[in-house]
Amino acid sequence: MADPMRIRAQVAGSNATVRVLMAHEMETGQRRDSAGKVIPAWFIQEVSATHNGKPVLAAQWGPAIAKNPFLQFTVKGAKAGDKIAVTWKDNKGDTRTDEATVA
Amino acid sequence: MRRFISSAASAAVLAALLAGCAALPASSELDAVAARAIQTSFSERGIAKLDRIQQDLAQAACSSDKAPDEATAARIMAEAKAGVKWPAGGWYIGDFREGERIAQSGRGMTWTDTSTAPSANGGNCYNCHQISKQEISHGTIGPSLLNYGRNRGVTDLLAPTAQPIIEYTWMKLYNARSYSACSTMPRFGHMGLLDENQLRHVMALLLDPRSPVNQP
Amino acid sequence: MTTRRDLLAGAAKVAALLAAAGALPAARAAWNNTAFEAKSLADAAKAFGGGAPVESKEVTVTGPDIAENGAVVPVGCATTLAGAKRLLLLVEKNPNVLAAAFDVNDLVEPSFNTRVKMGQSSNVYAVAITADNKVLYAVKEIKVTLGGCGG
Amino acid sequence: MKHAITAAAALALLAGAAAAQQPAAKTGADAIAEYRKLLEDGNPADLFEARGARLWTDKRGPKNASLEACDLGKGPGVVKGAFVELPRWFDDAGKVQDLETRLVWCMERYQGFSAAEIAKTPFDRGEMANVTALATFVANASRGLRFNLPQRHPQERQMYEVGKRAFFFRGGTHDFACASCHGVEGQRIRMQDLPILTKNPGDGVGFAAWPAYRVSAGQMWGMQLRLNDCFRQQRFPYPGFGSDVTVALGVYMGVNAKGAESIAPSIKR
Repeated sequence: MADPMRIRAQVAGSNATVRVLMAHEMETGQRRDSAGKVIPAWFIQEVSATHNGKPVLAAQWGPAIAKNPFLQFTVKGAKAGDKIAVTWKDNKGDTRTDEATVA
Repeated sequence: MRRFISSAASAAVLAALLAGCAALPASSELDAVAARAIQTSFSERGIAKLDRIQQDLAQAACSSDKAPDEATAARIMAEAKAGVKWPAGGWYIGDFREGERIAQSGRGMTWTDTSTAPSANGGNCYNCHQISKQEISHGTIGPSLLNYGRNRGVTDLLAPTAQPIIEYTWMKLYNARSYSACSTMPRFGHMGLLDENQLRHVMALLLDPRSPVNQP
Repeated sequence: MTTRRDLLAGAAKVAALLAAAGALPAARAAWNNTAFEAKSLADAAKAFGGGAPVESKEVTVTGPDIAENGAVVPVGCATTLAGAKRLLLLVEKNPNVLAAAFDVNDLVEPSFNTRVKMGQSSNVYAVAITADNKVLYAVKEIKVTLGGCGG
Repeated sequence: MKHAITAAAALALLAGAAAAQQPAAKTGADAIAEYRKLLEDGNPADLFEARGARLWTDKRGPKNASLEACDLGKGPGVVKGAFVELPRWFDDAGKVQDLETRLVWCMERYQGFSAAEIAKTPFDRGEMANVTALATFVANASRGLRFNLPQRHPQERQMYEVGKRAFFFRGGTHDFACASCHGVEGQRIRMQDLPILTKNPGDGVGFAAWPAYRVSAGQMWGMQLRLNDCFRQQRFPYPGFGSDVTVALGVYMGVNAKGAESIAPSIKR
C-alpha cells in the first residue's frame, strides 16, 4: 500500500490553492539495474481531484513526471472547510485517494 | 567505569583514556585515540581497500589545521619533484577535446566504481576550477584556469619560450605537491589517477592556443 | 507544520465512500498512449486531435532558467485563452516529449505546476488545445547543469 | 571577475532562450537560487516525515512496541528539541550517539530489532529506510530551534576532538579530507556552495540542513548517509553506520554549528 499523499489546500481570495505531494517511484522503464536488467516502468498515469465530491481536475501523466510527484492547481470558488480529495492511479492499477480540508 | 566495560566495542576504543577523569587527555593522546577511531571505522568495499587510510607523508603532514614545519614541507616538495615521470619522447600535448571530456568527468576510484584503471577515471577539473568560458557549472576551490595558456603567453607550443610553462604544468598535474606541500589538488600522475595520454589531453586543454580555454 | 497531518485524517475512508457514491471522476478518457509515445510537439498535439502548433502570448510556460538537477525540474503551464480545453507540458529532448496533460474546465484555474525529469538541457513547451482544436504554445529553454562532485 | 563571467554566461543563455518572458538578466547563482526556491514549495521530505511519525507511535518489531518510551536526550518520549542537542552522551547506552544510532539503539531496546542487522542494511532499504524516516520526523520537530549540543560529559568533549582530527584527515587516492571542501568559507564545487564546517556556517546551512530530501537520488538522506557519500566521493573505504568517525564528525559539526537555526528536513540538489 502506497504512503498517503500530503495535501495542503489554502484559501487564496475566492479560490483555494492545492499543493499535493505523492509518494511514488515514477520509474521510467528506461533505466537498468546494476545487473543490466531493464527496470520496468511504474508511474502514475491518471490524477483527478474533487471539490466537495464534485470532479474538478483530470490529468494524464507520463513517466517524465519526477519521482515523488508534486502538483499544484487552483480550485475556483472553494472556501475554508471545503473538502478537496485527490486520487492517483498508476500503470500497474494501484490507486490511492486522500483528502484535505481547505484552510 | 563499569558502564564502559559493558558498552559496545566501538566505544571501548575511546573509553580507555577516560578512566574516570573529567579533564580531556593531552593532545597527543587524543591524536592516538582519533587514529584508532579512524582505523576501526572503515571497512574495504569493492576497489576501495583499507590501504587508502594508511597515510603517506604528504597526507599525514597535511592533516590538521596547521601547516607542517618548513623542513617537512620542503621534504614533501622535493620528493614530489623527484618522483615526476616526464612524458615519453618529450611529447606533452594531446587533444584538447579529449582534455575537455576528462576535465568534465568527476568519476572514478570510489567504492561504486569497478576498475582502478586510469581509463575509468575523470580529472574532476571543473569540480574546483573555472576552465572554459562555456561551462558555467564550475567550482571555485582552485583558481580560475580560463585563458591559462594565453595569460602565460603561450601562442606557439613549439616555441622555446613555451617550454618552461609546459614543464611547470606537467609537474603540477603529475604531482601538485611539487610546488605546494599541502596543495588540495589530487596527485594525478603520482597516484595513477590519469595516465600519460590523459595528462597530455588535459595539458592541451590548458595550453593549446586552439583550446576553448584560450579563446579571448 | 502542525496542521498538515490533520488535513489528512481519515482520507482513505472518505475516498472509499466517495468512490462508492460515484463522486470521483471515473476512468474518463483512457490514458492517451499515442500522445505519450510522441517524439515531437506536433505529434503529441495531433494525438489529442489538435492541428498545427502556433506560438502564442496567451499561453505561458514557467520554470527556472537553470536546473541544478535534471531529475526534478519545477515547471508550469497556463493559458488565458477562453476556449482552451486542455493544457500540455512537453520536454523537447526527452525520449518521449509529453510529460503531462491537464483537462481545462470552469472549475479550476487553467494553470498547473508540477515537476518533470529532464535528461539534458532542453526547450520546455506549454501547449493549449482549444475546443476547435487549435494548438497554441509557449516555449522556454531550461539548462540542466552538472552538479556536485559528479562521481 | 567571477561574477562578471557568470553574469555573461547567464546573459548568453537568456539570449538563446526563445521566450521573451525573462524579466532581467540573472547571474548563474541567481538562477540556481530561483530553482531552489521553486523546490522548497513542496518538499517530498514531508512524505518521509509523515511516515516517521507513524513509525514512532506504531507498535512494531518482535516486542510489538512503539518507540514512545525512547529517550532521545530530553526524556522518554520527548521529541521536540532533541534533534538540536544530538549527538550527545547517553548513560543507558554508555556512549555518545547521534540521532540515527540512537534511534537504532531504541529500536533494539524497545522493539526487539537487531541493531547489528539494521546497521548492515543498505540505506533506503528495510528497517534502515525506517530509521531515515524516523530521523526526518524527529528533526522536523526541532525545525526553527537552534543547535546547542551538550559538551559537559568528557566523552562528548573527546568525541569533538576526535571529530576534528577526522575532519582534517587526508587520505584516499585523491588526498581529500572533509576540510578539502569544507574548511574555507565561500567556495563551491561545480555550482554548489560548500558550507564551512569548522565554525557556524549560518542558519540552515550544513549540519543544520540534514536530513534532507536529495533530489538527484530521489531519496531522503540522514546525516549518516550524507557522511557516507562524502567518504565515497573522498575515495575512502566504507565508513560503518554509526562508526566512531561518523558520530565524532557529527559532534564536531554540531558543536561548531552552535546557535544555527535548524531547517531540517530540507531539500537538496
